[in-house]
Amino acid sequence: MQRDICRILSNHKVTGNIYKMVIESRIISKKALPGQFIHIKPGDGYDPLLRRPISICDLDADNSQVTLLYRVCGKGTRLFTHTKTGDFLDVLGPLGNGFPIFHSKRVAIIGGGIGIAPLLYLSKELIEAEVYLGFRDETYMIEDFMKYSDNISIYTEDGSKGNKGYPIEALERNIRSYDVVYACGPKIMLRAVKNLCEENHIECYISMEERMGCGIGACLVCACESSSNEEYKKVCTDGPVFNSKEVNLDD
Amino acid sequence: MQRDICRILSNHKVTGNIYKMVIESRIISKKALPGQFIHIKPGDGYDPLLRRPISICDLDADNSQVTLLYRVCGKGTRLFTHTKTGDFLDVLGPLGNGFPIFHSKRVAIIGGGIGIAPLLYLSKELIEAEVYLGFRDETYMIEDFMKYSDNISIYTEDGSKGNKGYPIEALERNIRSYDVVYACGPKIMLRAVKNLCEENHIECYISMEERMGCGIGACLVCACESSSNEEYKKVCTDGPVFNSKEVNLDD
Amino acid sequence: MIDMRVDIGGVKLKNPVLVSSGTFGFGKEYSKFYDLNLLGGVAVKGITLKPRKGNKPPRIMETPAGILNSVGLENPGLDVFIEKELPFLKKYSVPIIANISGNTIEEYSLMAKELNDHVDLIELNVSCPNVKEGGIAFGTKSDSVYEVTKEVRKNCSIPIIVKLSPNVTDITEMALAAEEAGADCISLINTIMGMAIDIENRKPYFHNIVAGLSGPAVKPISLRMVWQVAQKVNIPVIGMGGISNWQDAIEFMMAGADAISIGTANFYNPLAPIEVLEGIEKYMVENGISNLSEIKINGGVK
Amino acid sequence: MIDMRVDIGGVKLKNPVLVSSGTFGFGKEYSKFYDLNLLGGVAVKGITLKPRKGNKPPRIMETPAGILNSVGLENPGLDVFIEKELPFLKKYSVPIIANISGNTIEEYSLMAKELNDHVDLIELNVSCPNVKEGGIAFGTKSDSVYEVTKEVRKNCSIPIIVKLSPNVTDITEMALAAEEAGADCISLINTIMGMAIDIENRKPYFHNIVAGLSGPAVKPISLRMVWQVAQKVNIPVIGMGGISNWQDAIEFMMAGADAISIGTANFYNPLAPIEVLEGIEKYMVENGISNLSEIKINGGVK
Ligand SMILES: Cc1cc2nc3c(=O)[nH]c(=O)nc-3n(C[C@H](O)[C@H](O)[C@H](O)COP(=O)(O)OP(=O)(O)OC[C@H]3O[C@@H](n4cnc5c(N)ncnc54)[C@H](O)[C@@H]3O)c2cc1C
Ligand SMILES: Cc1cc2nc3c(=O)[nH]c(=O)nc-3n(C[C@H](O)[C@H](O)[C@H](O)COP(=O)(O)OP(=O)(O)OC[C@H]3O[C@@H](n4cnc5c(N)ncnc54)[C@H](O)[C@@H]3O)c2cc1C
Ligand SMILES: Cc1cc2nc3c(=O)[nH]c(=O)nc-3n(C[C@H](O)[C@H](O)[C@H](O)COP(=O)(O)O)c2cc1C
Ligand SMILES: Cc1cc2nc3c(=O)[nH]c(=O)nc-3n(C[C@H](O)[C@H](O)[C@H](O)COP(=O)(O)O)c2cc1C
Ligand code: FES
Ligand code: FES
Repeated sequence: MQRDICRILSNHKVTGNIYKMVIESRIISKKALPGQFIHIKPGDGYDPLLRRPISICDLDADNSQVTLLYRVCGKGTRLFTHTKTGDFLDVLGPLGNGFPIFHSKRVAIIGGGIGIAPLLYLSKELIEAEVYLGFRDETYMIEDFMKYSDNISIYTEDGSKGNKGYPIEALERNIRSYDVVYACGPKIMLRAVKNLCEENHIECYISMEERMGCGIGACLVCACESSSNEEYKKVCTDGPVFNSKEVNLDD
Repeated sequence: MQRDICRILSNHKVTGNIYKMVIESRIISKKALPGQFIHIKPGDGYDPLLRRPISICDLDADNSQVTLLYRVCGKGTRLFTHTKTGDFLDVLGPLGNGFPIFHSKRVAIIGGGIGIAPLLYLSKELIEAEVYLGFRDETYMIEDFMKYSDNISIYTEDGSKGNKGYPIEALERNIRSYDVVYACGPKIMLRAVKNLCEENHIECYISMEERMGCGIGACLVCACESSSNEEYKKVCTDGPVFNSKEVNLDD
Repeated sequence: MIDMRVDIGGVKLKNPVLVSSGTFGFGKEYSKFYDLNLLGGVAVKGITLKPRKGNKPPRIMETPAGILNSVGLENPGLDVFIEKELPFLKKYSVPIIANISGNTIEEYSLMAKELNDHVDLIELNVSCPNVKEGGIAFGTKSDSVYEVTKEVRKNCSIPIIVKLSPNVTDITEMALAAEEAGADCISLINTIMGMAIDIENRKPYFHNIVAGLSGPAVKPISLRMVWQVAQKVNIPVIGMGGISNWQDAIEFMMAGADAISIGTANFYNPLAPIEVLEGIEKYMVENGISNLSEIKINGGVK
Repeated sequence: MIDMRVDIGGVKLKNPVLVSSGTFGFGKEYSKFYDLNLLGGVAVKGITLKPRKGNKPPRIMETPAGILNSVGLENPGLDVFIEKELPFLKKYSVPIIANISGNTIEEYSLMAKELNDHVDLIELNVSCPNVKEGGIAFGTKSDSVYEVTKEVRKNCSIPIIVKLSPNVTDITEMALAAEEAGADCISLINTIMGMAIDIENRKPYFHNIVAGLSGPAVKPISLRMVWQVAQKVNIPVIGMGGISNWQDAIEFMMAGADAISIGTANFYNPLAPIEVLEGIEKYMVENGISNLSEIKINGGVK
């Protein structure tokens, strides 16, 4: 983990409010594990003030490239869209623990919306993984996932692309055929996946989101409810990836 | 005076930290008088918070174009440099009173550094004016001034361009040949011009700078010392142009 | 149909969006941007009995997401205000709030008596950090807030708004004192005492050393104080301090404000009050809210 | 040669740049960015006698140029702190400041006694806005500031820093009370009580309703308070509140701070303390200043 001033190699819209940025960072591209994130300063000035956590979506160690996929939803991510090739980005990373990798097991990956970001790099590491992706209407990054897995099913709420419905429905049908499930996406989806896996005694790892201050474990603001009610977990260092049994997803 | 969202037609470096921006505004280009200014919001977000006052340097009413010349010296002006052709700028204007125009009189214009900005448009209106311009080392906008006046003398502190020294020295030699002197530039220069003109009983108009809030006369923060000690003047509406006799330039 | 009216001591504001004293002059300037009758009310620049020259420049400093000001109540004095400045605003039907500061309780009372027949509401500024005498001195002790309010109450019949200073340990004490003394409404917050230093010249940036902080930077503080006061008093509350857009305004109204006021935002967005008004209207329509007080969290139940 | 040392109650800090309690954990995290021995001192996360789980999430909200936090003093408790957390910092020679909060004066005293042989300085947090009991309750009344300081003074021999709350009418009263009770140093400011509302869900954003505001937004306020306190007390003052760069630090030192502390800035710039240190050094060299106190406006003469 360290601070790196990274050159932006490309930054453009993928679809709707989804953007893809490629930055140059030798260290991050060499060290980062799937599920880890980087902490990015949006613009200079004090508004916005804090860094923004963004997952490592993909990387190319040979060319020192790190790919980010981000959804514009506020001040900071909007500022990201203003940066262009050649600009520099102030980044901390790689941060967090990342997904545990089991090669000999039968694994499924399920992602919803922008939650698919960390799952691309994960599917690259888990060659054999079966991938379930859900979107509202527009799909994105499908081709990229196809590079790393030949077993991908796509779902959209309105059925405009792929199958109509939610990926959790398909996962439910096949749940017994997996040893481990990896998930990232909206809390409601994570809750469903957690319950599904725990009912079927299947190991489940989910990537959590909480607002962050430092991003490195020093400020305790990223607390999330843990299943043991004695203590909170720090999403930035205990996570962002947790065994579903560790965390409590109720509101 | 009104709010206008103006398209940026061009914005590029002239020399060093001096930039030239051309924006599109029908109203401002039609209405603005020499010496008036516009109040520009730098970027979105709350840091920086306030608008920045920038003089109207030149305009082209037929093509709805307004030219600005600005020196980068802080947060706001630095943000101006980040805007590019096609972007939009949130502007109030034209603001302030502007220079009184006397066509039948013998007039001199003297400017120092970025203070030359409002004097270009002024020299365009005062065809016969004799223009004295001072710079530290790099000169700029000279060709533009030449379009409007055929009597221009250039001074640089180090003599690297034009004559070595300060324009006030030349003005002093010729002071008796003028009825009116117009000045804009560093306070120390304005003070010298004010004294020179008042000693020689010559009418003198100077453009002042003060930090502003509203820019339109509502908040009273842009007060400057007036010669009558009963009251302060508002630079944004009583000025920015004052008869040298109205204001007190002592520190 | 949505009802945006607010009743302050019998005076009906047609909507809850006001503009704050000292940021809006006497109305002329912003009347070039929109019809002042669109506003719920206009609080004019703070007035004193005698004319005041105001503080020596510089008077403003930009801070992160805020500004420090040191105007020092520059104003033409009560008489000139009534003769020369008021007539312009009187051409509109918008309620006029006269913001007054005094060095003594007598001055406050005298001004209130004078103004009673000329304006719709009186706002007691007991919280200006930018004048040596008076102002804030009254606003940081509950008994003096009580006394000045009580005396003014005796000297005028129009509604009294007491504008509180945030530079106190417990703002609810001040609010309760004002209410008990007969105030019809509480407005808060005035600026927070701040400072800046000119490191080049190794001296305080302002001649007065301290200055008043306002703008988005103070919003979390003003919102907290409005919440605290709204929990305690039973008179209307006007919330202000860093409001820049309709979302900010809704936050203040949820916190318990009956009306809100736009100050510093006028400087960077002269259309802010209108945009805020339209935003609140839209919010009410979209959420099926017909009455302002429904916006308050649990309907403002205390 | 320039001398950057600061003496606090006999403890020599090698330079005036500290890091603030609660923003720097127990040192481990930032030690990956630079050698902690470069710092003048490290104030560790606030400790309580018993372990505290802290407040229910969410715990942070970004505000214009600031943040609101509601951590609520999550910490492992005194014993675990001494056994498990302290050893790491002890490997460094940097002075360690233990920041303690109690529900009763006895708790403060007990902790101070315990810590006396383990840390270099004790900072009394009488100003945490994020815990129901204790904390700020002590910091807003001068007599309780006096009592808690006095009692702790009896129970430890190492220097005591009293950390003041900005949520008061007159902060100099609190500073003088602490000095009179035997404090060796005053640090200020802690966070300012603020609030945010989640307008989508129509409820306060934080479970605790109020939260603590920090960051650049509060700098004008903290600078003003540091100035006021430095004018009054004769013990060293540690200034903090929104310091992000060396220019900010110089402002605080000109205002009378003997040392400064970096808090929220660590989050957006982990190298802030080092950059500030280098900036102060450069400033001193370029201005021919050999001794820190020369930075104070008129040499700190009161
Ligand atoms: C470990 C982790 C990995 C993430 N990876 C990605 C990714 O790869 N792509 C992507 O588009 N988004 C990702 N997010 C979410 C992303 O961090 C937020 O969308 C982003 O911070 C919003 O910033 P903003 O300024 O646009 O929104 P604003 O609402 O203006 O942000 C205000 C504050 O809230 C915080 N915040 C808002 N939403 C979130 C959120 N969902 N999670 C955490 N903090 C939030 C911001 O960081 C900021 O501090 C990730 C979040 C976490 C915790
Ligand atoms: C009537 C008028 C006309 C001007 N015309 C021009 C022009 O044509 N070209 C140009 O380059 N500059 C001009 N200036 C100066 C210009 O406004 C400042 O350089 C600019 O505001 C600095 O902003 P900043 O954010 O870069 O600096 P910062 O130091 O970051 O600004 C901080 C605050 O101080 C204010 N401020 C700083 N310097 C000045 C100054 N000299 N005058 C007024 N406010 C200041 C800013 O507006 C802002 O509110 C003019 C000023 C006035 C009053
Ligand atoms: C330049 C300026 C002048 C002000 N003058 C007054 C005044 O005369 N009387 C008063 O009660 N408040 C005055 N205020 C305080 C505002 O009315 C308002 O209470 C404060 O600025 C907080 O709101 P805001 O953050 O929206 O500006 C002034 C504020 C500013 C910025
Ligand atoms: C997340 C967070 C946690 C904090 N925890 C403590 C604490 O435990 N004890 C304490 O005395 N101050 C605590 N503070 C206050 C800081 O030490 C500091 O006084 C305040 O943040 C102002 O400085 P800043 O603006 O540089 O952050 C905390 C601040 C933050 C942001
Ligand atoms: S963000 Fe600071 S501890 Fe997680
Ligand atoms: S800037 Fe507001 S009156 Fe001049």
